[in-house]
Amino acid sequence: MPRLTLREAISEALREEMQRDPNVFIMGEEVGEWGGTYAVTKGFLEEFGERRVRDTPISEMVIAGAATGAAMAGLRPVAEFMTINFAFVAFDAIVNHAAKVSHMFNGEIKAPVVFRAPGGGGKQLGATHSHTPDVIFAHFPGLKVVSPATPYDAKGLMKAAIRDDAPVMFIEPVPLYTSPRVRDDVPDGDYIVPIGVSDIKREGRDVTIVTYGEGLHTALDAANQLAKEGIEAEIIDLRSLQPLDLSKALASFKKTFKCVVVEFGHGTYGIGAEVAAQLQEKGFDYLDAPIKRVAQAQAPAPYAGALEKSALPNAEKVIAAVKEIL
Amino acid sequence: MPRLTLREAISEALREEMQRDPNVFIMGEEVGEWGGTYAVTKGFLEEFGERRVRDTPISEMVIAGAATGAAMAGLRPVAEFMTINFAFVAFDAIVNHAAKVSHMFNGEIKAPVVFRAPGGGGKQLGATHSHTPDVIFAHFPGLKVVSPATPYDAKGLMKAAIRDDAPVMFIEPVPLYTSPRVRDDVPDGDYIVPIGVSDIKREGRDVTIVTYGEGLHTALDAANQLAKEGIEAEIIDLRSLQPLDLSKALASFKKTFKCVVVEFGHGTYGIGAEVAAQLQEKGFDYLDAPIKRVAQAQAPAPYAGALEKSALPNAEKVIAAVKEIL
Amino acid sequence: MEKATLLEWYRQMVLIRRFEERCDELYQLEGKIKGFLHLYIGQEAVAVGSIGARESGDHVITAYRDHGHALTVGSDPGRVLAELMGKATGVTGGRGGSMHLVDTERTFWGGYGIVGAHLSLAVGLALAEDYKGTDRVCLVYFGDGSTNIGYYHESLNLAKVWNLPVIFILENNKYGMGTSVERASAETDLLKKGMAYNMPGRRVDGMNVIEVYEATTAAIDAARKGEGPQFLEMQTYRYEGHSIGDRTRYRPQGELDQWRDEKDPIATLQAVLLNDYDVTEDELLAIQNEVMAEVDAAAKFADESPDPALDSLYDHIYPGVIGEVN
Amino acid sequence: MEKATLLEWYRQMVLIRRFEERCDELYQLEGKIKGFLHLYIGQEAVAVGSIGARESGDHVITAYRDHGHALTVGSDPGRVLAELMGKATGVTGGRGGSMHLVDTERTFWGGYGIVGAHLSLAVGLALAEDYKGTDRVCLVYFGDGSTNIGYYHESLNLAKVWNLPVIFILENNKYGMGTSVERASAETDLLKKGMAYNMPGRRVDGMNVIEVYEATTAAIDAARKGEGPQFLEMQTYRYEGHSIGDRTRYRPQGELDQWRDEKDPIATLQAVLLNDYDVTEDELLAIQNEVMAEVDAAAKFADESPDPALDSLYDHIYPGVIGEVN
Ligand SMILES: Cc1ncc(C[n+]2csc(CCOP(=O)(O)OP(=O)(O)O)c2C)c(N)n1
Ligand SMILES: Cc1ncc(C[n+]2csc(CCOP(=O)(O)OP(=O)(O)O)c2C)c(N)n1
Ligand SMILES: [Mg+2]
Ligand SMILES: [Mg+2]
Repeated sequence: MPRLTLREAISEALREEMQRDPNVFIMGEEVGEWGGTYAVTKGFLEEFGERRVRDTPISEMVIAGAATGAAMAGLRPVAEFMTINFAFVAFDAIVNHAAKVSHMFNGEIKAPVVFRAPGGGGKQLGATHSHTPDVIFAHFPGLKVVSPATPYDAKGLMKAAIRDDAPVMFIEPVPLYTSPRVRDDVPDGDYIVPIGVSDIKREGRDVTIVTYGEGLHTALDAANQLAKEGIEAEIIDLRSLQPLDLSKALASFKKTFKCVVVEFGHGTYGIGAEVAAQLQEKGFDYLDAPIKRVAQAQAPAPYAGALEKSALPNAEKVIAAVKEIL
Repeated sequence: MPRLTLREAISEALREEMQRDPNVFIMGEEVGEWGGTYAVTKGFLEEFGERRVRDTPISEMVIAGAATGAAMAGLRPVAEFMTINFAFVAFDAIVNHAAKVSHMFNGEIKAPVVFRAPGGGGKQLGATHSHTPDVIFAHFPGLKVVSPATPYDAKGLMKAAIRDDAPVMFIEPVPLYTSPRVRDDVPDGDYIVPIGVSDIKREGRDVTIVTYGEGLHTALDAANQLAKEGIEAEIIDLRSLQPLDLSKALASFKKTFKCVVVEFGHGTYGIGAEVAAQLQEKGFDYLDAPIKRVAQAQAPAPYAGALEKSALPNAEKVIAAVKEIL
Repeated sequence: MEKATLLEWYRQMVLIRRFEERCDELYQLEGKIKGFLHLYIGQEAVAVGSIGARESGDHVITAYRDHGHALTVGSDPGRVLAELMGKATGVTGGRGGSMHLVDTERTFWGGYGIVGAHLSLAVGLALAEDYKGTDRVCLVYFGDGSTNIGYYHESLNLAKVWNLPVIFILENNKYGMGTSVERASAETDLLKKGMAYNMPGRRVDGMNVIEVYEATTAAIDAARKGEGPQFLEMQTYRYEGHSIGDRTRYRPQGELDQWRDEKDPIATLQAVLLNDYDVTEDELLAIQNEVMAEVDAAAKFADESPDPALDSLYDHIYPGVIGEVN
Repeated sequence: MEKATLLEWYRQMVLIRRFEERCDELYQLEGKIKGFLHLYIGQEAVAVGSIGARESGDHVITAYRDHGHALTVGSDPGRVLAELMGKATGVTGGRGGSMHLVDTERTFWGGYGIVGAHLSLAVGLALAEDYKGTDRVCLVYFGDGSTNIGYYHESLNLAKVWNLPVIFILENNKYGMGTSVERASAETDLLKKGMAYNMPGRRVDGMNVIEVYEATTAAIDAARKGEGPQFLEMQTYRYEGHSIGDRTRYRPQGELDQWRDEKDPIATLQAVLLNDYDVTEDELLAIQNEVMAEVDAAAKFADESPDPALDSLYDHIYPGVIGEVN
């Protein structure tokens, strides 16, 4: 099996889906001639032509809305926001239209659109361009939200997203795109990673770390260091934020009695809050220590490198949180 | 002291602030000639004139952005979204600009703008018009988010919001606007309810109910019925969602060992998740039962009356949640 | 024009008017319709003449003032009225209510409540046809007030850049809620607001169903031939308030009377039928009686229909099963 | 024109160019500038000529390609470069980086990274002046690509409806990232995109600083006199890529050479100075040397400046103290 980067895996999934289904097409800013700002769709214009790889003006509202409309009429659009930060101007189109039409029209309408949204901070782009705002999309019923942490999952989830009849926000952690350590064995050809199913990424008996996206790798780093001290962390990768599958997290928690949630978005009203709230409720009898959260600081992201870094989760912070409750 | 409805209290606060400070002005759709869709600014155009009561086109992005710009240049704009649902199209202007400029420009810029946003469901307006999406605004640092439940608080918080140097999202629960039971003694003239300070709305020893906005009245109903059975609920009104003051909730929890959070927004990744996550952490030693949440169902709001109602919190649901943990 | 066609249009316009008069009663007198109710009375010729020009398979999509469009595409008045009354037999099972009618069988994609949003969906519907290589077009209706929102700009621009078969049908009824075109739009000649995107445009007497039909036919022909998006400014007038409860104080004295007395679309067509087509008063009376009976039957049907089952709340939020692949 | 003025403009343009050439090195060779870096080289005459036309107190606001504007308003090159290097001495203390320069003392309200958003802020800045009754105006700069986003439409419309003193300065450099005007805009004559809002507009040779100055002076005069918003299309060209890393493959062969060789703004002014103002080569050389020394000093200052303190992360998120009233 070829070892692919996260970016390559996403690219491969898109290419294979376009080859498989003539109704799948791509639209967004600089997806064609430029080959995608992050080069995910490099070569696509040449392979699939202008009809299926469509450069748009800088108009996120109509990118999201037109993709939704095309999906309603039977196509399978993959609409790209150059970065998730620009999805804010299309927020209404995403959460109030794509996410609503199926339920509001009683199943008469479906909108099987995929919104690709590269996201994440740590790239020194400043406050408006460095969001990991995943939770605000996951809050609304009707929209599925996934965010892969590994190339294997990325390819399988992208295929699931494109074939899903619901609109899917597909959040891609940019910091992982080309990271060599994130390289993974990715099968050639077709396979699916189902949406709404979490995954155990490391087994352990002492503490449960629930995370997703970039957080997975921070958690793995922490786990490796903790292992040296004899502390074995079990790591659950949520993969989907909506629907949210906490069954594995709960099962793990019932074994370890301890949990730390790691996320790269802001902590307050973040993903970890929901995870903690559910675990303390459903796993109440197993609560041996408070559930801890490690998240981005509650401050807009600064440009300066060290300052920005200091605001983000890292292995040390995760280790400290684990040790607080052991 | 005159007994005012919530709407009258907000209106009075706006009027007094406009009389006090010539830099305070109002802009939004139908705020002038029409007197405000919910009549909050009725008579304002006549009293203050077109310069200070400004009807806008249907253009929420520039309503939010221009209000922010005017605030940067020293004014104190109160920009109204006809309803909070329409703030979605201005999401970027609110959370990525108003909320960011002070920090991103290192304090060189301030944006003391108030965004008025009538919100809430239960009015049979369908999925796109019935949001209580408060949590998604409260997630972002830089924006203050308040939502009053009583006329007294509404007047005092509005004055605090207008005088605050930070941008404030002022979320008004429409279902409470004219409700006779929400009428309150509201002092004439000037007083402030500080932003970021929660309030004990009912004392009790058996269970802590944390809530805000419309939830307060549901909680009070539940508490009254519970009292008949000898169960005394203590009710904490958050009033501000950002900054979030859980000191009183925590103190109460340390007394009652039990907590239910009530909110009218969707439950998943909602306000209650953060409250539960913090309480289980900070009040771990006092956890006698799981912290429960009562919230809007995780479904888009339907139009049909009974169906919509069934999705919203009510006293029975709160009572059931309380009894589950007693 | 064929006499039979004109008589059918006459019937449709009378149906819309009688239907909505009944709606008004059901709202104001009987309290059986709730939420927002936006009447189309006065504007009937626009929907009837333009939808009369489409061929089967051409798409129709509009805003919240959508009863006229739904009835004209041929939706069952009983099911439409049931929808307005929130019944299980309604066109969306009571989910959407008045603002969100739909009939996908007749390629009517719904009414939408967020101003401007559906223009972006319309671009997507047209994109789908262009993509598939059909010669179908999309008729999209919107108000004068909506021409000031960002969605409008982005949608018209993209439709032209991609040369998509969208017929932009502006229903210029002079007001968006209480705000006149003059107070909301920098360009008050709204035809120019289509020409700004380099679209062929035409100003049409929207009170004259024949003129509406002819103009729309020409526009559809052009779009079908691949000439790209077309723009039609329909000059029309709504007789009632923006929605129930609006007392229309913003209108100059006599303005309504002038439109109604001199330009009423039903009266205008009636005169043509009587004068130029040898139709008798009795024939028209028969149509009117037939329509009354239809409206009565619709009301009876709606009234006797059951409410939606409470356990249907979660249906259709996510089409398909979680994780399912199709 | 006064010779001294022209020499000053010459100095400013040379400063921008030398400054940015150094930035390019600091980014590509030394790795001391990170994140996005958008160079203004080629467009110098626009900022210099137009800001040269403003009076003190007139506002300036622009997008992320903002070095030229910052230097022209008179911000200290050392502090600007320190900002780009993320230092505590930077104009925002390293918070904003290249895209978010600011200098409120010189009423320069910043660079902004979200396309189109700052146009709405500009409307607000002008609104504040109009409200206060001053005769100050606001100069707002934006690219051709940004004319396709909703913010643009809403901002120009509202500025005109309220007759605000905004000078809309379109820097038409033919591309938004890799997308040419022809591929992004339904109307490719961008002057018409201002006239669509009924604004007086003028097309200007943006490579000729004198012409820029004269056109802007006339526009400012008109706006100052209460004639409302003005529109200027500056035809210009960016010599470098959109940002560092862009290899500009989307440009037709020879296009850059033609602009640079035939229309370079510095060369153009140099010719005027030499031919019409009796300036000697030596005088110009002296200016260039002076500028080089200034850039060297700036680089030294920036390099030797300290990083921002990590504990400054939470400063200025909420100006003022929580709950504080001023
Ligand atoms: C984004 C948004 N802003 C505001 C509203 C509230 N609103 C509903 S209809 C309307 C007026 C629209 O006027 P126009 O487009 O002329 O249509 P008409 O009602 O005349 O048919 C307004 C302001 C909304 N639904 N959506
Ligand atoms: C809302 C939004 N969408 C996309 C982007 C990414 N982006 C940054 S600059 C740019 C091109 C803008 O082009 P133009 O307005 O012509 O300005 P220029 O770069 O030529 O100065 C794009 C697409 C963004 N920053 N914001
Ligand atoms: Mg209208
Ligand atoms: Mg450009």
